[in-house]
Amino acid sequence: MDFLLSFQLSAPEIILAVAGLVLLMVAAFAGNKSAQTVTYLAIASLVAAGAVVVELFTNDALSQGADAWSGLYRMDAFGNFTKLLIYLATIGCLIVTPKFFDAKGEYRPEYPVLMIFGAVGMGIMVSAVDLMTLYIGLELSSLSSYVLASYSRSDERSAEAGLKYFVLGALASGILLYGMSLVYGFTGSTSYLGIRAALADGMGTGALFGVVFVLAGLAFKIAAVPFHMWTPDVYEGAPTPVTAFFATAPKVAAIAITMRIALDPFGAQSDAWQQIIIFAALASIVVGALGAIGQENIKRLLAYSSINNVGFILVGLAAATEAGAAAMLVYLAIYVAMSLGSFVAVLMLRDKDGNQVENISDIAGLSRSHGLLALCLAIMMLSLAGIPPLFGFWGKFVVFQAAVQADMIILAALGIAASVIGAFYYLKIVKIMYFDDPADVVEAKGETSRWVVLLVTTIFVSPLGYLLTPWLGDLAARAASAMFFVI
Amino acid sequence: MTNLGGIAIEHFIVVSAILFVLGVLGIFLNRKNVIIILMAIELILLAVNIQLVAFSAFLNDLTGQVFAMFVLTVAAAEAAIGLAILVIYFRGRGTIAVDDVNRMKG
Amino acid sequence: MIQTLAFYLFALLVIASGVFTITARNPVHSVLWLIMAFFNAAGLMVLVGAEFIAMLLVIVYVGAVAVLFLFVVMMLNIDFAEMRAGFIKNFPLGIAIALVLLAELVLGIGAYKAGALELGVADGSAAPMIGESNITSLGTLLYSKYIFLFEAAGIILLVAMIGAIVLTLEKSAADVRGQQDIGKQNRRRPEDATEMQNPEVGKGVEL
Amino acid sequence: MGADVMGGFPILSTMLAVLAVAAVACLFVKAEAARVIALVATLINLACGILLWVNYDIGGAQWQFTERAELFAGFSYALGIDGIALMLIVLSVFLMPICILASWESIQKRVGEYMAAFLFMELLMIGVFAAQDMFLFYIFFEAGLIPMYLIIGIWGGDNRIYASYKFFLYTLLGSVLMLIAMLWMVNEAGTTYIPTLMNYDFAPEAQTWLWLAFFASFAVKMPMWPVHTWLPDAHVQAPTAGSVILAGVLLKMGGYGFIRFSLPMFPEASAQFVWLIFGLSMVAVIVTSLIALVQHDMKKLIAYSSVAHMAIVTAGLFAFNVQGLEGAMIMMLSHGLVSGALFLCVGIIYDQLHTREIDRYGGLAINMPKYALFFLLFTMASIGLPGTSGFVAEFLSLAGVYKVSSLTTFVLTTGIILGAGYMLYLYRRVAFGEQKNADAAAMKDLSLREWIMLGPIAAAVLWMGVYPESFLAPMRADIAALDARLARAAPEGDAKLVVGEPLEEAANAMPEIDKKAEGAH
Amino acid sequence: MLHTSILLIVFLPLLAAIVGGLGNRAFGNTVVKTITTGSLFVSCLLSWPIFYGFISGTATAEVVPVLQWVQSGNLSFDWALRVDTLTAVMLVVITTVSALVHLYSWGYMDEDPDQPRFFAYLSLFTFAMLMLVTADNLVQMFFGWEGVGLASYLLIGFWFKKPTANAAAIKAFVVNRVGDLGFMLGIFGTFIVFGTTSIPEILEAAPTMSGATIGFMGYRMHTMDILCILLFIGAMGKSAQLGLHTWLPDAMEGPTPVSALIHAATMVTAGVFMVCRLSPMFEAAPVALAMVTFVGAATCIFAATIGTTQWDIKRVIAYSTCSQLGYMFFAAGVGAYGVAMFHLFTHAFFKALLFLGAGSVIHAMHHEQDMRYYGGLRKKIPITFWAMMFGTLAITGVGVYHLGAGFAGFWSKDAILEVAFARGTGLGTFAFWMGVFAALLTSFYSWRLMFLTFWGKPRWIESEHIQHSVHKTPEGAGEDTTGGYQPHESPVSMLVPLGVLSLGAIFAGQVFAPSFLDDAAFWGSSIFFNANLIDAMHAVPYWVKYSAFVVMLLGLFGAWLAYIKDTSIPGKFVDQFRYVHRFVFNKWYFDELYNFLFVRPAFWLGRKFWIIGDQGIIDRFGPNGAAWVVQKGTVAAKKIQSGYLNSYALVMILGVVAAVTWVLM
Repeated sequence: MDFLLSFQLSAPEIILAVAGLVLLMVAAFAGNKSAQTVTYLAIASLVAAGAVVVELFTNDALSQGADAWSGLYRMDAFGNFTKLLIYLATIGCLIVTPKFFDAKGEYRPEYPVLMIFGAVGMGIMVSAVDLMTLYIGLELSSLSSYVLASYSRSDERSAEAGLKYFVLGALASGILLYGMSLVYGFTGSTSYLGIRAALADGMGTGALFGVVFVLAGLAFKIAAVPFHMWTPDVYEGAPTPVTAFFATAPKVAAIAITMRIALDPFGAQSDAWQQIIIFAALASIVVGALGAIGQENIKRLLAYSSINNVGFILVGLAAATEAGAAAMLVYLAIYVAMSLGSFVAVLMLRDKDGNQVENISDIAGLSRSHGLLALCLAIMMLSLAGIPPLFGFWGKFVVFQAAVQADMIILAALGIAASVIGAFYYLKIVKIMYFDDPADVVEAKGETSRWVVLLVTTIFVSPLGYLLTPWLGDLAARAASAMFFVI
Repeated sequence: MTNLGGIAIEHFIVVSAILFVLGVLGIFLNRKNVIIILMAIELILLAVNIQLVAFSAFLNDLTGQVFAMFVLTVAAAEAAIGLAILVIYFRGRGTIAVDDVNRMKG
Repeated sequence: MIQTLAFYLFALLVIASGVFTITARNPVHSVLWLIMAFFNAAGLMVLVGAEFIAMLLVIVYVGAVAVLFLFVVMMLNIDFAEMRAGFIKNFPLGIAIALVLLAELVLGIGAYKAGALELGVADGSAAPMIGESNITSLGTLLYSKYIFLFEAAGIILLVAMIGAIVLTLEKSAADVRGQQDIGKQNRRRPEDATEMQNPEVGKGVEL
Repeated sequence: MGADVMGGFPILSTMLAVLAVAAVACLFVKAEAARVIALVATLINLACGILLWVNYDIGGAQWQFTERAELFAGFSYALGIDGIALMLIVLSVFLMPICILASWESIQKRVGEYMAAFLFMELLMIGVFAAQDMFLFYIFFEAGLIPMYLIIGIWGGDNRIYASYKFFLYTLLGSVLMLIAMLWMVNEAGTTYIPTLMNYDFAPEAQTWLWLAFFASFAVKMPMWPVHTWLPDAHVQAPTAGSVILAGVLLKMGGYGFIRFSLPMFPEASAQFVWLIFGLSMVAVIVTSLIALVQHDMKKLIAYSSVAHMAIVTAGLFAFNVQGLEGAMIMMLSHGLVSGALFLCVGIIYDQLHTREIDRYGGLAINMPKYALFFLLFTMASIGLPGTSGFVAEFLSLAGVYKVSSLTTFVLTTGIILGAGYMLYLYRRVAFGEQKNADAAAMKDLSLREWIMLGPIAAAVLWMGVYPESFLAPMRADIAALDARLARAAPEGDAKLVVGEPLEEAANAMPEIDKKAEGAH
Repeated sequence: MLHTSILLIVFLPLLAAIVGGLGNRAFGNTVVKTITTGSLFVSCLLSWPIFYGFISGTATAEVVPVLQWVQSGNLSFDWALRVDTLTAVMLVVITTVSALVHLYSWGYMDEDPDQPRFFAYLSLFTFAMLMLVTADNLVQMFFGWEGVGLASYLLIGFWFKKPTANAAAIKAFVVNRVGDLGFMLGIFGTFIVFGTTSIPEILEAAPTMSGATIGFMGYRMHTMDILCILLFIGAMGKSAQLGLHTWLPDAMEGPTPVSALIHAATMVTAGVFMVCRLSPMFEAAPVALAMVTFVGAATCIFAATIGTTQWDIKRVIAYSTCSQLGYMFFAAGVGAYGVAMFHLFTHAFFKALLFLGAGSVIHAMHHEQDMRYYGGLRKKIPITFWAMMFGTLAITGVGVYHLGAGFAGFWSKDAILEVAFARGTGLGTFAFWMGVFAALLTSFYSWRLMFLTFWGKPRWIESEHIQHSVHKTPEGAGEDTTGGYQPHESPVSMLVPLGVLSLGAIFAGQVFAPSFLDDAAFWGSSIFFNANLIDAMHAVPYWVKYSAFVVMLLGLFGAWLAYIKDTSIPGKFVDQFRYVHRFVFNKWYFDELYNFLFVRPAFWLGRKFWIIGDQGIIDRFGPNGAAWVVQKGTVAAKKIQSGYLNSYALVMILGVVAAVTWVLM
């Protein structure tokens, strides 16, 4: 085993892990005062790790990817692409966080450290080519997430969110592990390569059950129906910046590993899981939309919206093709921007006492009191609904294109028809902000950092985003093909 | 190692399946106490561990045992975090009855 | 033969313990049953020759995790008698689903007919070293092939630690300690704190 | 070729760019300035539209003023127009300044946003008609929902929320299925370029499904019975200019879709579904005309009449012959002008009295003679009086339909009776009779601004009625090409003329008689 | 020369209408009236030479192209003016009557505040009518057809404050549209069969289609029959034939000059003109011709019966018009198109005269139209009386065959009866007898009108109009039944037209009979001229030739008996035949029948379609239904999201079990 190469290939994780340890020291010695500094350092380390990813991405010698750590870890375009998304999302979430906790005097340097470790876990996940690596990475990010969800000790809902997230997450982990053990037993290997080889000529019931359990466990992480039940409660209860984080980075990671595991080790047996994914996709679209319609809390609504969007992403997976995978990645990139933007906009909604405004009815007439904020949020909403010419449309477009190319016309037709239900509640937000009389509750204070994130994401999802499509499409295609190259 | 004095891998699979289902039952049938739920989770992990180790033995491959070690480690960490969350939850609400954990719904 | 007997003993006990763990009224009993389950599971592992894991199970679970559970159960100081008993209202449904799941796992995988299952074939890269003990083989593997995961697992424990501290460390507790002036406490004398009273009979003390 | 005359100048893009810039500018300026900016921008576009028309080379290349830039993954920014698109673009740019004028005084809140929405709307309309890339078309087509949703929702009437939702979701549901069909087509044909696709022969079995998917979109947009119910609501609730654009241009996107996609791309499927189109058109004409007869709300009445008129368009399109197609096109242009003008007429009195209730008016011919004259003209054009655009449209499309089915024509033609009934009944109640209400009697006649709004439309309506050649000529080659493409699938008419043996003699032939028998007078 | 004059004839009225209509405020009454009337007189003066040219045989048929109109595939038609004999006849009728009506209106409409509008409408009508008769293709004919319909609508509703006027206007338009439905379908069918809408081309090709069959609404029919029937339905609408006649009496709500011009002399004869214009087509369609004959004959008798019972002076004349149009149709139906046109020609003069005379009476009687309140006006308004007398003499067909002299109606109506008889077919004979009986009724109601109006004692006092004008309520049955009202003769502008038209009523038949009836060369190719039929017409027995005269005398005698000799007879008669009278008086209940069959069901259906169809079914089960389902789904989704950990876990496990079960199956 060439340690040096392994270090080089997993440099992003190592940099982040070391940075996390160092920052932990800083935090331990400098105390709570250092929170802001630690945040900046965390961002810097994420940027550094991102830079390394970019370097690896653009390194021609490594363009085909390479295995590290005796085949536990694989550096390839797929991992790099998703890692970049994860880091960007994490950076975005970190930037907007401090002010949120400052108001309550609860901001502590452990927060960015946990985010960093979460990012490490996610990085490991998306680069995993072994069930064990996958499990370790998953747990690392999950544990960080559990803590972050219950981070706001002054808020009872936060603890409840943490509790629910934890219990159900642990159950999901159990299901996942049980499936992994079955897969291990019936294929004799935990490495993707080995599993794939073992499954190449067919699959017995044991391995089949393993596949189903693994996918069920992962479905929890991506919040696909019927493993979505935690999402609304956790999104509502967790502190808003954490919710923003949940809706972005871990989502990317979870979807990425689901893709990889479905397409790589189980790729030869796609018949076995395709129908399950199709069901999960349609059910997510419908349930997400239905659930969202009745919501009064905007965070909860966005939670359902994320379920809804996961459904669309899974449509790409159901196609089980390279184009489908590339489409999912494109969708993910856009989805991250939309989610992040929406949550940042929500973060900026505060009443006169500085409390978060979460009730949808409180943002009535926002367009008149805070025109730009309302415009940004409206663009996010319409983009989430997939209305052209906003960039969200492009995500849906490529996903459905992939489905159609894979001859899954009915799935595509049903999915896209169900998207109309979803449009309803996005429109509701727009309607409340633009059509209703002002409620005069919101007293949004401009914080430069948040405005920057909001405007950047808004511009990204605006029609201007289409300018990025060649570049984004190319990267996604490379990433997707990397996954299929292994085959 | 395909046979261990008449005990086949199927035996272990059955035991671990029963334990797994018990753990699951413990989670969703329980309305008394969140701590029991945490223990039920440990049961599930135990089931997984038994199965992994059994597979490892019958496959003559140590990977399963290594995996089981990691599961063990993670289980410990999970228990710590879970209990910590439980503690702060209790501090806030003064109860750990499962039925009371539904302030957020709909 | 002994192996078979031992297996059935351990298996039955681990299952029974599992049942009691989730049905016991008192959480303390639950923890104890859980410990029981761990011991028997360790026994099962010893049966298949995984001594190290078996020991680890006892040490980590019984020594650490179960104690942690007990500790928390005590600390929360809940009046368990008052806790609602019984199961959820759709209990039959739950049981039915569990039974279906079990049946599917057992029957679906084919485990009801011993000896008929075809496991996968390991590639041999992680086969136990001939002549070495289980612990040596494992250690060799862990520190070479799985070093990356080993380190990552360390980070998981670190995160667990940070998390537990961050969540449970009460700022107010630290504050209480900060307000405590040990010197002042030491300087305290009985004269400062007590006052001699000498009341008349039948009058009592005016406080 | 047009592009040569223009020296390759990207005039279509310029039109879009002007609107985009103006729309953004409107968001950031005061009300007064926003109005002026919007008017100037739309006038610039009107000038550009006229430039297009003048420079359009009739009989030249099928696609003119083309622009193309490959963007990504088979997606391209391809603009270009043929005669059909040209006419519809001209209609759009013609109506827009009038809409801005119509909103000049009646819109007082959030003027900047309003004008921006309208300019954005115009951009999308032109885009829809000019797009040569199928997905670009879809984006423009679908994006139109947003500004219209806002226009209805923010500046609409009392029940605007319901109407805006209904409008948005109804039409969205229709069009998403089309997207799936487009994806399949592109996958199959390997191109998104509309001109290529128009000559691509899809397998007939596939065509059926594709046709249905496109139908789902265009039928709602059109709107055809029974998916028309969003229209009355949307029309009633929208502000005047919104109704004008909705009736004037947005509905035409459905017809444009049929003529650009359904017919040339799926000729066999189109032929297969002629019965459906004819059936729905017949029902629409009868049912919606009867419904229009009993309306109390002016806008609702006109909205229902739109459904009836659009039914003639659909029937004409699916007649599979030149008359039907040209008639349908003229009907779209004519209806765009006429119903737009009728909505303006409603708006003019609504602005003064703030009610659309027909019974609140009466005898307007007394105090508003000029208004009554315009209203009469548009009423007559609406019921297809010869000499107005409506007649040419009705006549040609019905003549086309007759070639296929005389029964359909008979039923559709009853629409002219019912149409006369409800429109004249409306006119009678609004303009004729005694002045029942003092406030209605006190209303002022047309102002100069309103004159400028209605005058050009009136001129256009008459022009199209008397000399439709100006409008037919640019489309002729395109319609002929379409007709040729459709020829292989054209349904056989029910006439089936059989020339038999001539009757022995003329009907009233008389034997020659003896002239001497009686004297003459 | 002809080019210029025909362009002037047609477009001067349009120009006048536009200038007068749009500039009414700017120019003022007199200017507008002068412009319109002047242009009409110019048109009229230009028309007569053209007509004379055809009479004298110096002119030939010509087509003057104006502007391209529509060119769509093989369907093309242009704006063009066709002048041939038929057109020339119509030109003089239209321009002459129109010019006179314009002039007449100076006086009649003198007190109206909206005179420019009125004159503009009149000129507009004239233009449309001229476009109709000069049409070279069916579509332009349809343009004129609808144009006159518009003008008719506007003029009937000229006093738009009157609800009855508005209702009548709409009725006229809509009922005409029913006919237009047939006309349009006819044009479409013609286009399909012949590939063109050009009239000369169609007429040339028509004989070749004799015997051809065509599918129509699922049936196979004789091509020419169905085409001609469709076209004839159009004619029925415009010419108020039985079934589609209901609008014409109501149209009397319009000012009287309008009735004279549009609803007597010109527009309503457009149907006859159309049948004559397309006579070669009809000649190839025996069934259609039979229908024309039958409908004509039926209308002629039907309208005449109603005419005998009405009290409104204008309505009597209106039904008379209806009846006379029936004559023209059955004349055309039996193949005597020239005869039909001749009656059209003469009828234009005497019917316009009657209407204008009636207008003069009404003018004199302060807008009272009910003949029951007239009486004894002979002395008060003598000029009007004489004009009306000439008109009556003309319409009743006074003339003696052996003298070779008679009023206009004598020449044309007798020719119709003779030709119907001469046709020899059963239908022709039926038409003849109907015609004779209608002539009896015509005579009766015409004289009834005269006697009620001009003879007897004044009965003015009971009229509200009169009371209104003299500000007096009736003071019991005193000696003075005039109510103190003094009728005055109309102004000169009204009397001059009466005079001119009287000349027409007296001499038009006498002068033009040879050309119209017998001269095949005069007609040229503009109509189908059946020389044999004309020969047979002249050869009918004398009793046929005298039949009309005899029944005229009978009618006169009857009227004299009932309205001069013993005025109680009508009352007794009515008592005797109460139900018959009521049936006839109520116009055979056509209006009620149509109301019951069409109007009320239309509104009822409209409401049902709206409330039940659109709202109750489409919206309820469509968008609102979908919204309801979604709403229910939302409630369910929220309910499942109960907040309990157990149920969340349960759902997860359910998912796993479901997935496992699925893959097992």
